Amino acid sequence: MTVIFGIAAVLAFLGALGVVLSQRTLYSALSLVLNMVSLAVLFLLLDAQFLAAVQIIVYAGAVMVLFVFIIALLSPGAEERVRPLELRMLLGGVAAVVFTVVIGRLTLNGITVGPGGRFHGGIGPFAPTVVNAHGQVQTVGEQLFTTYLLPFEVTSLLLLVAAVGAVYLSKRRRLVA
Amino acid sequence: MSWPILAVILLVPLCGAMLLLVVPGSRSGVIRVVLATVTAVTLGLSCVLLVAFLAVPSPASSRLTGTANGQSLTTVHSPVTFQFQEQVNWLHTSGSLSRFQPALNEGNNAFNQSGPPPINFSFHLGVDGLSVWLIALAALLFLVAAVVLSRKEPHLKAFAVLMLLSEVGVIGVLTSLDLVLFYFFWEAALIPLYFLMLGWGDERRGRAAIKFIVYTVAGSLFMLLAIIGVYFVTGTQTGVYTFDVPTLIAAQSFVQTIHSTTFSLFGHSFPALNPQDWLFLAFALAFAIKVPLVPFHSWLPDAYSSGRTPFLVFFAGIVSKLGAFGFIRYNLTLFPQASHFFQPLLMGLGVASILYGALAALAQSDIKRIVAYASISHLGFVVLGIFALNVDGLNGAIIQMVNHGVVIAALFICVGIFEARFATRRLADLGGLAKAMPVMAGVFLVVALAGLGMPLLNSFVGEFLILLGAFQVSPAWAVIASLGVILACWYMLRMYQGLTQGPLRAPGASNEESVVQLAVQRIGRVDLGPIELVALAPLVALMVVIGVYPAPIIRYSRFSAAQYVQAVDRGSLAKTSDRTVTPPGSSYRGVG
Amino acid sequence: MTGLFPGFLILSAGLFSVGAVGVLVRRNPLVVFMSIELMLNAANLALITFARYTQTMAGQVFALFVIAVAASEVVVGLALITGVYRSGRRLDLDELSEMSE
Amino acid sequence: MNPTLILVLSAVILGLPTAGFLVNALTLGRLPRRLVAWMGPGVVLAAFAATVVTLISMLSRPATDRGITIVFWHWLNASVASGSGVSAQAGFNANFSVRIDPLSVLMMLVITGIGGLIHVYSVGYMAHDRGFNRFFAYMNLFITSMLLLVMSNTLVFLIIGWAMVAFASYALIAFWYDRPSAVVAGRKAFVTQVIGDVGLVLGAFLIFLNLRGPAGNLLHTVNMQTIFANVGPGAHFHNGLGAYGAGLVTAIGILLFLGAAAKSAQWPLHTWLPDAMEGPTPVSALIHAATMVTAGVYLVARFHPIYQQAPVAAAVVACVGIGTALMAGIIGCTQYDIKRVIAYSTMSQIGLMIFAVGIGAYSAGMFQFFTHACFKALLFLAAGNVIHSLHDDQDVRLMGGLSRRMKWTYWSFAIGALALSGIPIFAGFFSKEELLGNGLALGPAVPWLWVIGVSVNVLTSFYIFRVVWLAFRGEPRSEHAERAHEAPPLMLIPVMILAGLATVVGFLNIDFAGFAPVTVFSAFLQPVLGSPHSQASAAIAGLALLAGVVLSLLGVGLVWAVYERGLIARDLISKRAAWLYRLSFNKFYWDEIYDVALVRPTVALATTVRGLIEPNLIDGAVTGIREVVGTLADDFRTFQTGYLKDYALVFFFFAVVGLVVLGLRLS
Repeated sequence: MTVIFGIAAVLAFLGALGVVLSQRTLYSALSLVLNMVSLAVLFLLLDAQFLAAVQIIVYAGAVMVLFVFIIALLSPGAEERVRPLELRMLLGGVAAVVFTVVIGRLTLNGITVGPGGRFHGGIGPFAPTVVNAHGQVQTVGEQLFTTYLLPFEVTSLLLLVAAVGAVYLSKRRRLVA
Repeated sequence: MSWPILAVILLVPLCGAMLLLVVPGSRSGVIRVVLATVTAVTLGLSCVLLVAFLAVPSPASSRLTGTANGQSLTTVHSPVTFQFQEQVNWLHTSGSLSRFQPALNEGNNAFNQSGPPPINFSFHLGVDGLSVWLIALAALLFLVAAVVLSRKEPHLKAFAVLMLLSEVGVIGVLTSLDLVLFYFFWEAALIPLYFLMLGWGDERRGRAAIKFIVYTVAGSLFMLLAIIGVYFVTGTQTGVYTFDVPTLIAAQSFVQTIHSTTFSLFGHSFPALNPQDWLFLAFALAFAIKVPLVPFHSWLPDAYSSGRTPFLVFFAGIVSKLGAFGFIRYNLTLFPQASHFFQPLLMGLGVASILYGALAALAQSDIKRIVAYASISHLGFVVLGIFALNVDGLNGAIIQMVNHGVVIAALFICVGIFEARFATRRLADLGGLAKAMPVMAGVFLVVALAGLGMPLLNSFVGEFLILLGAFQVSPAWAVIASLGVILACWYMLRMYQGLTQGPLRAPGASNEESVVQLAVQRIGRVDLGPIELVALAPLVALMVVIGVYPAPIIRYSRFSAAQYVQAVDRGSLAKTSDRTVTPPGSSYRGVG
Repeated sequence: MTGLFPGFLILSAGLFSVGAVGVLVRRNPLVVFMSIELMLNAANLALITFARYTQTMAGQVFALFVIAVAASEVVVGLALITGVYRSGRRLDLDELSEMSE
Repeated sequence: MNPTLILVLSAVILGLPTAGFLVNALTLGRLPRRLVAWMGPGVVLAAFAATVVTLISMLSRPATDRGITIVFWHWLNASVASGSGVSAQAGFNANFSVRIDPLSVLMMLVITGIGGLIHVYSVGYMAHDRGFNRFFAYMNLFITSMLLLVMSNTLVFLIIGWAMVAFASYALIAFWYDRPSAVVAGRKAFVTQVIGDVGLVLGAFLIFLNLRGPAGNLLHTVNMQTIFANVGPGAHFHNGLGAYGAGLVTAIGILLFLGAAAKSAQWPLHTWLPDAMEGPTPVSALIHAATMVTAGVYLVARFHPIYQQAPVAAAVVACVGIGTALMAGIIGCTQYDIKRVIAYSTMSQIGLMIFAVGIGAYSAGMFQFFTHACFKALLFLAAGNVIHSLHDDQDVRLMGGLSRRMKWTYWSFAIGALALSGIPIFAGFFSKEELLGNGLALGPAVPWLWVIGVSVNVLTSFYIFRVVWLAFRGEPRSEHAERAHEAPPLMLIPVMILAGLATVVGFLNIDFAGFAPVTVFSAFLQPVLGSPHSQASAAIAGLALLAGVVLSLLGVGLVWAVYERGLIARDLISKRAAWLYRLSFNKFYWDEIYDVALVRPTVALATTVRGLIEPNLIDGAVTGIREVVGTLADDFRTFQTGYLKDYALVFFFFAVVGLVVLGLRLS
């Protein structure tokens, strides 16, 4: 278990670095695919099989294909190198490292879950065994259509708006710059 | 009234604005018709409200049972009652809401609980004798503004939509009975007003709009803090955590704030301000900016002189009343002790506004600025009347708020008419126009006379009652304030005579024919047109009717005025006797 | 298994940081978009981790919503990018900026 | 008196001129002139007829039962009864009610009667004026306002009428609005009147807030009958008003008199009246001679119960009155504008009336008002005939020799002058000598005020006969004067009616300390104003009467000696006592004093507010804040590159900082 987590985590992190550091856009996109597949594995580890599937299908499938299409369409050239030690880079890097360190410190020392833990909220009824017995997809579905019905509907509206917007934006006419 | 009339009054302009959104911007005729219809319907509904207000018996006042500092259980009635209450719970953070629900109809014991207070506020509307007239006035002025709105106004549709949205905001401020809701409407009204100021007017409108928004937002931020402060101060002292206005008003009976601590400065000792005083000042600042009282008025002349006439009709006519309304509704009821403590300060600011506005008006050369400063002067009277903290002053202030709305709107229409015809606002450029436009001169005369407080016209009633109220508190203030009446006569006549009397002159014209020709070229006529007459007629009629027979308005306002006085008197049990003119026992207030 | 809880979170934070740096330093809008996706995914990971360890469903459901939002965002964003490209400009965020004086 | 009848009559009396005004105003000057020429005077004369009916109905009742109060409507009531959780609170309340009693009927008779004649005269005088309809609208409005003033039984409505006549007066003074001088004169009159109004309002506040009933309870009333019933001895005002102390009644008396002084052109609020002659002459006759300017006399007479309780205030009234009479008399001797001379004579005569009501001779003061209304209207209208025929020349130096060309006008004017001077058998003789005679027995500083008053007689007859001589006798001194012609009948008949009245009305009250007393007038007013007061003994009164007549004749003789015979050089005074002449010619410099002391400081203050305080202090504070903020913003500006990513970077950076802080606290 730990081994799988270690491999997937390293791969995901490498993928992420690849996205940011690659010179060519296509390499970035491919790194992102690596990252997402690794994440899907991690989701499986967390007993979220449904989401792992969605991750693969939506992200690695649809979204990344879209990215690659666009890259192929526009064929943007290599970006000029990020100027090293630029203020931006420096601040951003420092902030990123500090952020990770702080989170790490917090999680290692502070946050625990379960009864008596510092993380409030208690333990819910959805233990992995229960969920799996009922069925992963069924559980998520029931939640979606009962407790989270309104957000779900709003999300559908959002998707619709996005679709309309995309169609509108990519119509062949002069865009407002 | 079995249907929620207040919510409907709020919804009509909102729906009107939405309806206008789908009308194509090029159909200016349709836009004007829709706008006029919507505002007319709103006016009609507010008239229904007026009629129903007296027919419906005043409801039993809100009751609240509580303990003063954990001592003993007592029941108090809210001294101020509201009619046509509509309440829908809007947001609450605790499952055990019922424990903290405002005790509107039955007493409850929501005290001394521990743990963090729940936050709950509701969509709570209601009116009293103070707001019912202001709603009607607002509806009327929006209709008048819709009438004077020219079809050639650029971006007519945007103007109309923004206008209706500001109507929603204004009426919302007047009807809301929940502090959060009130604050919401207060700010919501600001946004369309800002854009109206920014988008239409002369070349200095940008600066004026920025000034306005910075001023008012600065003021209302303090008010927001104070709203939260009221919530906690009242909560910790009485155990009632609520934003509900009637409940809060009732709860103030339990709030004890005595100026016991002092600090010394230069060898004198002064009472130190307690939280109530700070909250009072924060509210007062927001309202003083909106009114505006004198040191906070610098946004007003720019805003009033750069705006377009239809905008000014409702902006000057009703928006400035919101500040005075806030003073009465919130400062007097929520901080009775602080109201007494700061009475001299606020009366002083009122008198200062009266004189300062009048003097400044006397020296202006721009006719719109004259009216702007005149407005400051008139509103000084309103604040003076409010902080007389007695029946006469409050009645006077209420009636004067209505009067000022009518008069200032009419004045801006008149001044706008001159500006439209002769393309100048300089008093020195114009003169003797009564010859070219006799009807206009006659109407303008009535309006100017109302502006200077002529008896048998409306302002006299208000100013008389306000001065009477102030006189009971301090004859000296009243005498100084009455100098403002003399100055008002001076600056109004200076403007009226400067425009209509003396030798005829207008820029680019020397004799009567050329003046007429010039105006006809510019807008097609010289004397009053039918639309302008239709817009001015109800205002002028109101001036005369209120002046000759003010009893109906007082009939609405006196009950509420008495209630507000009673509410604020809770804070002055010790001070009552030395504040009234007469010795106790046969007090003018006639206790009993 | 409980021992891995901090691990998931630290990974999530690390991915988020990397994505954030990407957003901050890269000038190619496509790469910036991918970095945003990275950040969203990091957040998803955190959500699912918490869901798993508190034995609730909310995290999973919200991760689902995040995926939906991300998808629609990408769609609109890419449409914008093609629009900008078609209008003949270079795909460089710093040069596209209209806010600088 | 039948209340219903009186209700109808008073509604008619008030309503007719109102209707005349409204019809004229709302038709926006489109009515045909002929209709207006009938309607304008018609409504006033009809009101006069109604007043006469009222008088007859009143005379049919015993003297004790001649007062009636009629409530028209509740104006406002701010009091709240207890109930619905509100305890009872007393607020301001007032009715619109009118009082019909001998005093108000007398005033109404003068207002509608003489007013009606002047309206008729105006039809001729204004016949060719462009603003004919506007003129009659304002005139009718004035009549309404003046009637409201004298009929009102409510202090508030008295104030309303008070202010409305001020407006009507303003509108009529500035009637020829393209003359800048008329515009300024109108404004001056209005502002002065408003000062008086404020005094009246403050006085009303004091009464309203402090009047107590027999049981010691506060009455809170503005009902004048209630006020009068409760101010007498034994039912005093409460003296608890802090700084006002025992002087409360005095303060009320002085404040009310401030209103009276503004209206009646008494010092120190007198400077508007001479300037008001810019208005058309009928206006001067109606407003600035017969009716409005005497409202102050009416006010003091009406409020005599208060002045009887306030001897200090009454003494102030008397002294101001006699002082104004003297001052105006001196000024009148050196003026050349025919209307201004008459205006100063009005000021002087009203000074005498004010003196009379100040010393407590109310009925004598009212009688002088009554006769004065007749002969002063006569003088103005006759002067109007002269001005009309001279094409608006008003300077007596440009006249001369008019007696031959305008015979009727001449004789009418002469009768007016005789009446004004107090020459026996003419109206002024009876009223003025009676009035002055009271000064020997009543009031402060007996008999010195009488001495001043009686010496004013010399001045009076001197200045008015000086006008008679300069204008009507001698040779014409201008082209216009040579071509002068008699006025048309429409303007002559009212003048002659008034001349007749000025001759006979004096016989209504012959009351010289027991010589053949005829007391129709004072007996009529007795129910309101009380019995005439005890007078000086018959011998002294007789001597005083003789002195008055002799001094009046002395004035006429002086004119004869100076202007007819040239026995005394005309420039005697201007050479020997140049300071006196200059003082008189420049009207005691009051205009200049007020200009320097009041007008200019106010204007300077206003200009300072506009030019200095507004832009620098008020806006400056705002601009200052903006600059401070702006400077701060400049410091931060290096962050504001305009690149979205830099903003995001800053945001991210500080988010991390926040997280660190949070983390340190949590762990």
